[in-house]
Amino acid sequence: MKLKTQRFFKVTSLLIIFLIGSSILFYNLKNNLVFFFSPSEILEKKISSLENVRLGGMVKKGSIKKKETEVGEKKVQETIFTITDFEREIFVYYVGILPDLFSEGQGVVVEGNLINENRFNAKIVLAKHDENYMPPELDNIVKPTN
Amino acid sequence: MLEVSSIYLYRNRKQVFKNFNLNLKNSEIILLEGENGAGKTSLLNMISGLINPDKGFIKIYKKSIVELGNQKKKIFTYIPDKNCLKENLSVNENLKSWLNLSNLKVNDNKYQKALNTFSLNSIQESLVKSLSQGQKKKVALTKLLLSKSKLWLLDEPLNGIDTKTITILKKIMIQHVRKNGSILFSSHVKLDLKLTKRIILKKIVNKFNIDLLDQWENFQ
Amino acid sequence: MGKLSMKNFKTLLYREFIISFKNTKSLYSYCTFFFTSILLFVFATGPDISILSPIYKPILWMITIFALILISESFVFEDFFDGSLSELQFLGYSEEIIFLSKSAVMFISLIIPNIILIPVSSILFKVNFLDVIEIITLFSISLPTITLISILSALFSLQVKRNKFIQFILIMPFFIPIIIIATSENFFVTNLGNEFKIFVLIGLFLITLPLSILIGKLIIKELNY
Amino acid sequence: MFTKLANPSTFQKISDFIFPKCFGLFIVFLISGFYYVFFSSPPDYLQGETVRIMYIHVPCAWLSLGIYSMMAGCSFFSIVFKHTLADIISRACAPLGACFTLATLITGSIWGKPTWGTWWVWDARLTSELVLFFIYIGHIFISNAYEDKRKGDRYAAILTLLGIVNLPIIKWSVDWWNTLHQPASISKLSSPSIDPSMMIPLFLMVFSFLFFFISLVLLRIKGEVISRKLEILEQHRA
Repeated sequence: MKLKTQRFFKVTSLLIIFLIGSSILFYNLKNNLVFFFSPSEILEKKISSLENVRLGGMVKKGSIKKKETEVGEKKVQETIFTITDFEREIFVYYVGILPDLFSEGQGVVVEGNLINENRFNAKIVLAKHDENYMPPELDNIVKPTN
Repeated sequence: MLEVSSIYLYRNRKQVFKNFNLNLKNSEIILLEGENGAGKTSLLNMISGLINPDKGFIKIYKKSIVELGNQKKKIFTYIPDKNCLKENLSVNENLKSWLNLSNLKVNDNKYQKALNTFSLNSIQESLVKSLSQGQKKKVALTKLLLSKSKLWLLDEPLNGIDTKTITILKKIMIQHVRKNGSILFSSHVKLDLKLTKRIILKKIVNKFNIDLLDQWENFQ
Repeated sequence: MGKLSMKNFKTLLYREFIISFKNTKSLYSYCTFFFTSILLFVFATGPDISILSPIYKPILWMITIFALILISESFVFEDFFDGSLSELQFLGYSEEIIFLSKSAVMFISLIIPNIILIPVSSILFKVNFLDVIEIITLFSISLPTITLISILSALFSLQVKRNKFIQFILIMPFFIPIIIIATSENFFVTNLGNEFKIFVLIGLFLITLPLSILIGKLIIKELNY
Repeated sequence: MFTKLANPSTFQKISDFIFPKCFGLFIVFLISGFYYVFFSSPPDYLQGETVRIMYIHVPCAWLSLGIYSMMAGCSFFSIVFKHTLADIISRACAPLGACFTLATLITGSIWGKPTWGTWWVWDARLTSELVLFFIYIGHIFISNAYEDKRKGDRYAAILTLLGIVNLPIIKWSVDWWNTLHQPASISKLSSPSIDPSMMIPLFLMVFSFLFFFISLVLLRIKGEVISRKLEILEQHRA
């Protein structure tokens, strides 16, 4: 009997420690583990222009401007577009090859530095795909929501 | 004092003990004999609570070892085959640390006397790693003199010590028995000592039936 | 019961302290190892601060993990092979307390030299003072977790006599989250405050502690078979 | 009751009866699935032909989670009831699960390059799937590390039960955190955001992979049972 109560105390105390730990972990991770920030989140935080951050959102319709420039002997593509979360907007400058899925109205994640409130210099552009799959003929008839 | 009743033990799918019984009363000495792998060390390990038997129970002073828990150190002294000495500490430090672990307080006089029994006085400050095999065994056996418990469990205490030390050890054991203590020990070396009982352990050979393979329990 | 196990814990702690601090050789070799590897990086990269200061944290962790793996083996292996691990058990000390006292002493014997060595070595890397404090806090919060895991993995590799690879397999997935959170600026966690890191590390420790106690107890018991 | 009823030879009889049927179903589903995948299904409006990778990626991913939950159930069973069959099943499952997880990671990476523009990102979904792969590998190593198979089984079971924390993280990581990986297209509650013409090949492939897995597992269990029998015989001869 005495042995059993002893074991009971041991196991319950260990379980309580475990639960406290996992709740601390879960609470902190749920709020903070993000792959990217939205434009309004990134503008709320004060982030220095040297820090590497990821910014994600929709490419605003009609905002993509492409320009071919020559750097040395190589031809490079320079792209300027706007990322929006329908509240705040940020201009993004990017030099390099864009992924195939990059287009207007599509989700995108960029990695780079926030120079000032308006301007973001991207080093990497990743296209974010949504969960809708449909054949191309249907696309003209039903537009996906969002 | 010590009661081992109907023990069953399997190790690596082999049966080591099958309905084994042993009873040790006050001022008795029992010698365990048997070939290698017959289960002498396993038995001592079971009694000291390092291994649990699959079936049956072991009781010391009518209490099972699991219940004893922290009081084990008061009730028996076990000297296993390995010496349990830290190589980087001196003889003194080793014995003091052992005394501390087993909650014993020994005055200096008794301590020096114990060391003197195995003539370890001259090497008490030297590190254990500089000692010979026999000397290490002697240091381990000194723990018996410092302990106050009634039950001694000794696993091959005569291994690697000279004849002079064997006679000393014999004397110590006889003294312990006279003081109402009891000893359970295993040995290969013949020791001319008045034993209460001699138990010869044998390897168990089980007949195997191929039909047994048709039950999941036998896969365990 | 609580008082008794506290007393047992103190006795064991005292024993472990004596054993590990009698062995001053390991402390010297740790300090030598620490400074040689740090100087190696300083000489290899040259005096450029922009290269030097970002690699300070990874070097520190690399040295610590290497030392941990070596020390944890000596902590567990010696006790097992001279039989004193089973001696502690048949003297009536419970396996949880044995495991805990070992990890506690190992943690202390790693944190004391590091608290002295980190500020000294940070001068060579020209890391500024606030960063040093941050490094030391994160380091000392994440070290207990890593100590527990490495003692556990040493016990595992003791149990699995023929297979050394298991230690690597254990360390790989379980060290990674701790190291990521303690060292990285933005990995998949983008730009986070230090409070967040501290809380996450404490959470990880509280999760690891009961699990490693339970598993460590199981392994220490089974080593006798 | 279950322990008494299922003895190895009746279990073997049942699995010998199931195996050819599963394998036949696998072949049928695979052929019809391949027909749909390559000829009868349309390309996606955005991804184009790349979408066809999904028909391998999604079944593999689902199976990698399904196999793990099955292993976790078996581990629980083996720890609580100590039934050897549970150990044998999880031992048979682990390498298959690892293969499916690896296939998920590789196909996902091949899909990610043209779609996202990168082979790999440290996103919550991808990382947790990688951790799943590590757990599978750990299971394989731990269960084979001991000379005594039962010991290995026990520790592997503990690892599997600990790793079960990872399953909800994989499943809901796309909902809890903003990740690069898209949220689930098919869920119970809402109508699927995937076109029926793509749903048919997807489910054909899912079923074909499922039957493939079942038949492989049955084969592996048979082999494991025989090897254990041999081991016992060898020990008793010595």
